[in-house]
Order: sequence, then C-alpha cells, then structure tokens
Amino acid sequence: MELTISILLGFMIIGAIFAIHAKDLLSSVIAAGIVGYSLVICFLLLKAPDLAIVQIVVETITLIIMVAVVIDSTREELKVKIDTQQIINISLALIFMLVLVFFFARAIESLNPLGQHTLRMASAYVGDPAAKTGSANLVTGILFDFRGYDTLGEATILFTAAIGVLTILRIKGKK
Amino acid sequence: MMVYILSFILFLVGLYGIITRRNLIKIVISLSIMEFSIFILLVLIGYIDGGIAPIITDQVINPTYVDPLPQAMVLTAIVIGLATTAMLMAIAIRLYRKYGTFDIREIKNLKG
Amino acid sequence: MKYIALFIIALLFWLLLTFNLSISNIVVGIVAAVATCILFGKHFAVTSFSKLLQPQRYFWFVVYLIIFIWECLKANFEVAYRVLHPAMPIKPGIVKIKIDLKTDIAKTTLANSITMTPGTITVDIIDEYIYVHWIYISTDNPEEYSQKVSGRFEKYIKKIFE
Amino acid sequence: MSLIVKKVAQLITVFIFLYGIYIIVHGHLTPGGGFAGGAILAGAYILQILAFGRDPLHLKKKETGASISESISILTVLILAVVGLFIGTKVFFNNYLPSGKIGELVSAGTIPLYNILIGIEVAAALLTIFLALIIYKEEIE
Repeated sequence: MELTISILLGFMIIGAIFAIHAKDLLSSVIAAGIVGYSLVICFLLLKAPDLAIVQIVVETITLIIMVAVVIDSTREELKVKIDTQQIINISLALIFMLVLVFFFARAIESLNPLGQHTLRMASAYVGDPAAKTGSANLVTGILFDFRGYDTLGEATILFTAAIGVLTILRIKGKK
Repeated sequence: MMVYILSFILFLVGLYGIITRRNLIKIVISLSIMEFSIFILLVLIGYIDGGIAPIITDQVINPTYVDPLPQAMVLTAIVIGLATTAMLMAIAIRLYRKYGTFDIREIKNLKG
Repeated sequence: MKYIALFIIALLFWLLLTFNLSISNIVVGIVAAVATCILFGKHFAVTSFSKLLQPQRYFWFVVYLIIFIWECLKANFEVAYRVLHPAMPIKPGIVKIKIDLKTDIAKTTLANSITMTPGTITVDIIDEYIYVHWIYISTDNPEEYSQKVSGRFEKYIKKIFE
Repeated sequence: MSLIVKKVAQLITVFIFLYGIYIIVHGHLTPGGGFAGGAILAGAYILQILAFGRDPLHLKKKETGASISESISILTVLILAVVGLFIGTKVFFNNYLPSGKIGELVSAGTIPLYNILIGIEVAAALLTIFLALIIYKEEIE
C-alpha cells in the first residue's frame, strides 16, 4: 500500500512542478488537473469513497471554471527574467522551506507509521455510539450530527463565495 | 514515513510556486496544490491496515473501520477549496479586465 | 406528451438504479421523476410518446444491435490489417454524404454509430449532409461510398426512429 | 455546438440529474451525500449550458432562480436546526426525529433532510458561480 501511494504521490509532484513551470497557461491548468485526479485514486485506495466522489466532481467543475477564465483572457505566460527581485524571492522561498522542513521533521516523530493509527479522537464516533445517529454512512453521520456546526459554517462560506463572485463581476469598472 | 514526506514535498512545491511566480493564475494553482497536499496528509493519517470504508454493513463480522473523522474534515475542506478557488478566479479575471495583464508587479505599479 | 415519456423513463431508471421495491423508495422515485420532468422536460430529446409504444421498433432495435456489432468486428479487423501492414495502405479524407433521415435523434444515432465503427469518424452534421472522415477512400463515386459508410445502418435506423 | 453534441447532452443530462438525486437521497446509506450529489446536479446544468451556448436573457433568469433556491435552502437548514431547540433537549442541531432501523431509506432522523437541503444549496451555489463567470463576460458599460 505504501509503495502504491508513493508512486502516485511522485506523479503528483511531477505534475505540480510542471504546472508551476509551464510556458502556456492552458497546459498549466491541465497539469493542475493531473494532481487533482491522482488525488481521487489515492482516496479510493485509502478507503474513502465519499471523498473520491466529491473530489472527482469538484475537480471537474474547477477545471471548467479555470479553462473558462484562461480562454477569456490570455494564454501567454509572462517572460521570466532573473533580476534582483526574483533572486530575493527565490532565496526567501528557500528560507521558508528550510524552516518548515525543520518543524516537519520534529512533527513527524509523533506520527504513527502508515496503517497503525489508533482511533484516539474518533472512538466516540465509531462503534456502538454510531447507532445513535442511525446513519449507516459514518462520515455523513459525523458531518450532520456530531459536527453540524462545521457543516453550517461550510454552507455559509459557499453562500458567501457565490454572493462575492456575483458582486465582484457585476460592478462597473472605471476606465 | 515515506508517504508523509512525499506529501510534505508536494506542499513545498506549492509554497515555492506561491512565492516565486508572478502570474495570478499560477498563484491560484499553487494554492490549490497546497490544499491537495494537506488533504492527502490528513487522510493518510486516518488510514488503518485492513480497515474497510466507514459504512456499516451486515456482511462483515466484527469489522475495523478506517477513521471517519479526518474524512469528514476533508470533505468540508474540499468544498471550501472550490469556493476559494472560484472566488480567486473571479478576482483574477476582474483584475485582468482592468489592467490587461496577470502580472502582479504591473498591477501594483499601476495603482493610483 | 413528452413529459409523460420522460416521467416513465426516469422512473424506470430510478428503479434500476436502486433495485428496491419498497413503498418509500417508489415514492421518492416518483418525486425525483417529477422534479426531473419540471426542470428538464422542455429540452428532452425524445419528442414523441406514441413511438415508444410500438413493439416492432424494439424488434428492429435488437436486429440493429446485432448488425452493428458484426460491422464493428469487421471494421476492427480491417483497420488492424491496415495498421499492421508494412506499407500502411491508408488514404484518408473527408467525404460528404446525403442522408434522408428526418428527425434529429435519428441523425445523432447514425452519426454516433459511424463514429463507433473503427476507421470512420463523423465530423459534423449540416442540414441533410454528414461529413465523415474515412481512413481509406476506396471510390470517388458518391453513390458507392455513401452505401459503404452510412447505407448499412441507415435503413435500420429509419425503421427504429421514423 | 453541433447537433450531435446538443442531442447527446439533452439525452444524458436527465440521467446525470437522476443519479445526483440518488446520491443525495441515499447519502446516509451509501457513499455520497449532500456535497457530492449537489456538485453532480450542478454538473448536469453546466453540461446543458455548455452544449447550448449562451443566450444571456435565458441565463439571467436561471441565475435568479439559482440565487433564490440557494437562499431558501440555507434558511430552511437554519429553521430545522432551530426547531431542535424547542423540541427535546436544548441543543442546536439536535437529532430529534426517531432514528429508525439502520440501513433503511427512512431512518437516521433529520440527516436525510439536511442532506437534501445541503445538496440544493451546493448545486445552486456552484451554478451561480459558473453563470456569473459566463454572463458578465464583457465589461458592462
């Protein structure tokens, strides 16, 4: 299992690097699609069918939106020239990455190896109390019963995003 | 351990893209790549060897389920990720119509 | 009339999908089918209800399926021969063929059948003509090539849909 | 788009839509739920809009409908949640309906209702975002 997921993650990293360095914005968007669709296969292998269904639909809609935006505007990537600003940015990124790697190396010690997770937090939700909600799908049971507030907040964010997109695109620009 | 490190490398790739790129579309793509790496890390932590998907069935006797809690969290996060991506795309196209470019430095210079 | 056709198709699809004949499931299925009728009924492709009730159309559909699979197999071997042959005897081009099907759904079925057969791809439909990309144009005679490309399907599709 | 794409889209959207409703209604029994099903419903509409091109007046009407159904469904979620305060114990988001037998279509109390409402909300929100991106394509002078 670990090997399969590692290979998929390797593909995802290659796709991500290509998406960042592509010369054409359309191919960059499509390369970002590689990462998203590989994620679907990872979710299926990790026994998360709910997530796989959501991710495959959401990724498709995201791609449609991104392609619509790119076709509406321009496909050409800006010319990257190495000046002082760019050098400062790259060194800044490297410093950030080093700091994060340091903290991640500390954090990874407290993680269990893959596949030996203990249900420390979820033990209240799985097993006998699961019959409390009466839902056969435990994820839906958690989402709408134990953690209803999360779902309400999430619905609010979607609502706000829809209103925000309408507002941003509707206003008249002053030229 | 290998998978955790690889998903962290994916996160670093996204971070590098955000800091060094100047194109707004590339920045949005890098942001969504960072989101993906966090999703896969959370679901990997909740995986249990020999576990089945967290759906109660009668066919398996005495089953072990994988942890449903990270899955519920990630399910919420995916939809929020879609909302933020759509919002950022709307802002990007709006800026493009006003300034005629996706370059964030040009946009900064034209202010006023 | 087309709303009733859509309602029946939707309910049948729902029962196949759930495979459960309890009362609550059927009630939910009826509600779902009514919602589908209200939202998509105006744009549904099947326009005539009476044609759905004529049994000979289903008979011809079965016959058509058998013939289509046979043609597909033949075309597969032909294309495989052309690809594997060392000289690669291909002569690609686009031909314009007149069809005398009237309804849109029949035209679409014909176009999809031609696309499914290896070696030929439908490019577009404009009024009464379809444009087909063909891997090996054997003749220049319009009668002959229209018979070769679309004639083998057209008479059955006419019996099914018109 | 050409005739082939239009006809196939007309034929297929109905089945995509029904599959989305199936995913939503069976959300507490099988994988899926309000989020996945709502996204599939939005996908059916987006397929139809992509196939039939843009007709601004018609799309504008659709967008108004989407906004209204979005608002109504999120309001209903709130009302359902508040009703839990008055019936039973004093808990917001209380599951006050009988939970029934696990594995049946009518079970799990209020969860199916929340699933349906969230499904409508997600579908309407995604449709609104997509329509806004294609309606307000040009700068409105």
